[in-house]
Amino acid sequence: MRNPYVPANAILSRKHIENTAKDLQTFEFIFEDKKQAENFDFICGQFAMVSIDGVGEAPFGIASSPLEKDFIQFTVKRYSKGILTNALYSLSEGEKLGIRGPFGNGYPMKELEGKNILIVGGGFALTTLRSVVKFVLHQANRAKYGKLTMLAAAREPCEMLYREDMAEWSKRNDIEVVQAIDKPAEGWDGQVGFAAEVLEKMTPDAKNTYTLICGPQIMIKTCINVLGKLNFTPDKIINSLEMKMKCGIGKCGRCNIGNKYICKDGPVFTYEQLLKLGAEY
Amino acid sequence: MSTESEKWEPKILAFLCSWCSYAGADLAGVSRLQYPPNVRVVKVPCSGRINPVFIVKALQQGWDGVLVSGCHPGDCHYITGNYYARRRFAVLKNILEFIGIEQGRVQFSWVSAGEGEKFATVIKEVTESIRKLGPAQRLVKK
Amino acid sequence: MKILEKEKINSVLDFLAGQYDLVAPVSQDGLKFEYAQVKDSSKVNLDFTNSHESPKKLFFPQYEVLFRYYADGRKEVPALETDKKRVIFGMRPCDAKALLFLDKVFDDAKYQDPYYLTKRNNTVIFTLGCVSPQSTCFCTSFDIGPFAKDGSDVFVADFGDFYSFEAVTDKGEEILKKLSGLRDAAGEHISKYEKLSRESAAKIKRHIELQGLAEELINKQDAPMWEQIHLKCIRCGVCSFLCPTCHCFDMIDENQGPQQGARVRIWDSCMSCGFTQEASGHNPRPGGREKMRQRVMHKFSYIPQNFDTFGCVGCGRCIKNCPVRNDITKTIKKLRESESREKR
Amino acid sequence: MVDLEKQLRAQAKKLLEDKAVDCVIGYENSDDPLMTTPCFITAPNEVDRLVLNCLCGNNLTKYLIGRKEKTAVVAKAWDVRSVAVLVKENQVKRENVIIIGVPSLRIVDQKKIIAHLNGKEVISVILKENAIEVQGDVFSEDLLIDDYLQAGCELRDDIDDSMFDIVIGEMPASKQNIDDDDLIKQLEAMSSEQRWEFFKKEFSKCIRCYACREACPLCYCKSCFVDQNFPAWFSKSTDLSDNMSFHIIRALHAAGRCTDCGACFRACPNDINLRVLNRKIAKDIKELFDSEPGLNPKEDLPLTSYKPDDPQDFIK
Repeated sequence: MRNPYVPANAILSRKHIENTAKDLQTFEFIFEDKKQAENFDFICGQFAMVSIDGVGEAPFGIASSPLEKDFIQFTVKRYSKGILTNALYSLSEGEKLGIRGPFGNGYPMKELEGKNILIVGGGFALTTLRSVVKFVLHQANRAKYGKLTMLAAAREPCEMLYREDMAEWSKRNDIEVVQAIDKPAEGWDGQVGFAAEVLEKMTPDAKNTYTLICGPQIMIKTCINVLGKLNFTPDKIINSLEMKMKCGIGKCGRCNIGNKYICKDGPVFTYEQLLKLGAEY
Repeated sequence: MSTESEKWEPKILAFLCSWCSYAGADLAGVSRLQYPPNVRVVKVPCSGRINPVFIVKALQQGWDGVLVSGCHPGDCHYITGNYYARRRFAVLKNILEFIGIEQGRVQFSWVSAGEGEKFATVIKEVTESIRKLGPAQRLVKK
Repeated sequence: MKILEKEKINSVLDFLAGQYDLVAPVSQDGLKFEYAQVKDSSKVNLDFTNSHESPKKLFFPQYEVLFRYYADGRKEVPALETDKKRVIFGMRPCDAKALLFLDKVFDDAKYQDPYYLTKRNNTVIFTLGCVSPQSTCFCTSFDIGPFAKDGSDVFVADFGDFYSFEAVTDKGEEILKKLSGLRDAAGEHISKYEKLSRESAAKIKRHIELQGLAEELINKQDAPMWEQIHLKCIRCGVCSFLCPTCHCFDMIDENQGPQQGARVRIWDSCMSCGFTQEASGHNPRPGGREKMRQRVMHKFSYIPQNFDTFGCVGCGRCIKNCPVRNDITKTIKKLRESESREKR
Repeated sequence: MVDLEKQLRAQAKKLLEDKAVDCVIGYENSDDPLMTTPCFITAPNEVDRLVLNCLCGNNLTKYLIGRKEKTAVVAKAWDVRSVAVLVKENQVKRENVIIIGVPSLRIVDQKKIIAHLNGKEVISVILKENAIEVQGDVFSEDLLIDDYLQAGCELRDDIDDSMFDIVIGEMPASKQNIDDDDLIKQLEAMSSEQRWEFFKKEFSKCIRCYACREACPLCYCKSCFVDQNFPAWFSKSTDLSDNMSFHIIRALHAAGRCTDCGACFRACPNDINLRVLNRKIAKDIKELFDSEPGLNPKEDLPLTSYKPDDPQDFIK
């Protein structure tokens, strides 16, 4: 009987600071032994529990693409009260820690094949969406998917994530990248305005299009109204939730919304499913 | 005294207030006064800083004795720190002894910065009284 | 069905204590009973209503080491197997049914919990039918009863001068063969057994109507009644600690020495303050209202939707031990009668 | 006792009708014949649910913490003192609360009754002048209230009058307490080894459900020392050393604040005698500093004040 509570040993191979405020960093891990790396095959949108001995565990969405076999990346925001995020930030490259997973249902990549994909990411909630973009843009997969549009919104330029990736994607012609910040800032040439306003200006076409949306509560609500007006149906709006988790396998009873456990039945739900679950999150 | 207990040396934790008792300990050292080496010192800003949790945690971790030493009432750098501490210690000492911790496991003293000799004699007295009590068993987490 | 003269029960218990790790009801003060390991039948006391704490702690203990970690990153899971099989004698039918529900939680298709399941597979359960249910019992609402056999390997009933033994599972069959002194029951024993079973079921007056409850609660999620229900609750969590079906737990690391320690699993409760408190400061269930709603909805709506059984077995421990005498059966009645939404 | 109930209902009705308060927190009957349950009355026509008798054990003042609306609360002598401490510690605004004091009401100890009946189940109870008749399916017995009083039912004549907005029944003529300090005196007479054995037996029953903390009106910390993980002061396990440490610190945190209302004792599912530690500390504080908490909301609490000549003979 496999023990789902014991993490696999991993090593922190690279730390990359994402924003000047230094509370957003991408962490890259490699598994200590290859066998663990093999049977850690995940799909975009899944998460893993990052475990530090003596500190504890916390769930983070996997930011790297499933096709990048030899490492896994997480982008983590440090919270003042966050015991594990603070411990993670104080780790230096080469130190040991544990990874448990992959958990959760992930995005329905099969279902998205042949469809256009509109990605709306707010603030630092771009992690699992980056995994989707990298996966779709990979030459083995690009042909399977239709038009790919990405709207990345943030409060200020310094909060914008994955600048190198964004720059690289903007150069490509098989993806339309729109970056928006709330208020005008000097030296910023992207869009200005709240995500919902920019989305309305973009007037995405609902036909044969799925929307993957992730971000703060208020952004999701306003964007979904806009999408509703552009007659996107709730079953085609997919978003990923976040709750406090401990076991990650649907047993410890804390991450439920209604009768669904975010860790096991989620974290990815269509907006249609969320409407049935009730307003607790 | 069986040989086993001769080999055993009491481990004593001392919380010394940095303004007076810690300076008193320095003075004892500077004046080359001899006193038993059983004490490990934790420097605290004031005797009023001592939270009973520290002392109960220490006893639980297996320390054989705890000494808390601060400035004489009236000398406190923070004026009222040791006054509040005095009342707290009185209640703490009584409840620990009431619950069954041997008398003398936890001791208190006022040692000012100039009392090097007093510091040395206090440490001697505390060490001897705790040596008589023997190794700590009650409350120690196995 | 087999029967055994009452005075021979001690020899059976002594035999079991010799062959297996025997766990049976004991009591220090004759008021509060608990299941504890016994070396022989001397301390066993079968004259009880039900144990104070539920026997779930024999399978899902309050504090359990998941693994130890060391400075070099080594992880060491404690040995789960025990050499001797375990026998629990005298568990009540409601607690046995609760274990069937816990099996569904800890042994689902994707993730099995080795700590719970190893103990579960290593245990044979002798349940003892209830002849004097308490006023707080309401097991008959959940289509079990004082003589229900769900979840037991051997069902025992007390006839006054006889005990009846009935194997329910083949694990029970196998162990029953080893017991000496059992005779086949005659017709009059079986009729007495049925009479006893009917009588004790009739003694249970407390009842809640479960028909369609799961769905009804879904559209009563923001009924105003929740406000009144949670007000007197002091959120102490005694109900979840004593409940045989509550299984929420927390996982924390405890350092025991330099760079080594253990990741442990401890009981947690949806009623405790930090249960869903997130590092960002957000708490989806901050107040008593949301916590009480989660407790009731989880047992009477979410679990029925996921496992098509109820997260309650009617043992009444939460009613009997609540410091402010909150009564789950009254809560359900009030919710049933209440309006789902404020009248616009 | 019945006319006290009538007075209470009349007062509550008036308060609600005049909109002086939004809610009256009191007691109503529950399915457990030996214990009433708290209730929150918000409409004048619901006041008849209120009851007042020797089974009204819970300390209702815990519900006042964090309550914004104007509230009336039924409070026994020691519950009133809890409010005084909460007011002094700025947890409850005095002008926000109307205290309906019942200074002469004493309550019975349900656990003593259950022990006396050797666990036989009580189906119903009839309240008499100074006794209660407990009836089971095959037995019925009259129990004198005075024989089963909950320890610590201290009636005081020196609680500051400002603490009583409404008084039901009369004020006690003099200080009458059930001197259960005899248990404390017995323990003090024992050797430290014997005391350790006594408390070892008591606290090994603890399952760390923290009902004592949640029931105590003075335990309102956002994050309790025992729930913290960084630093983890004590392990979450229920072995003796951790249980003992938790209860020592819990008692010390109530030092010079506890008014011996018995809420912790009543809430404990495993019948641990939790009052002993608190009562011992209260006795020491009375002898050492001649101060008792909760008699006057303006008076400083013993451990947050000092006198230059406090005793210090135990300090070298």
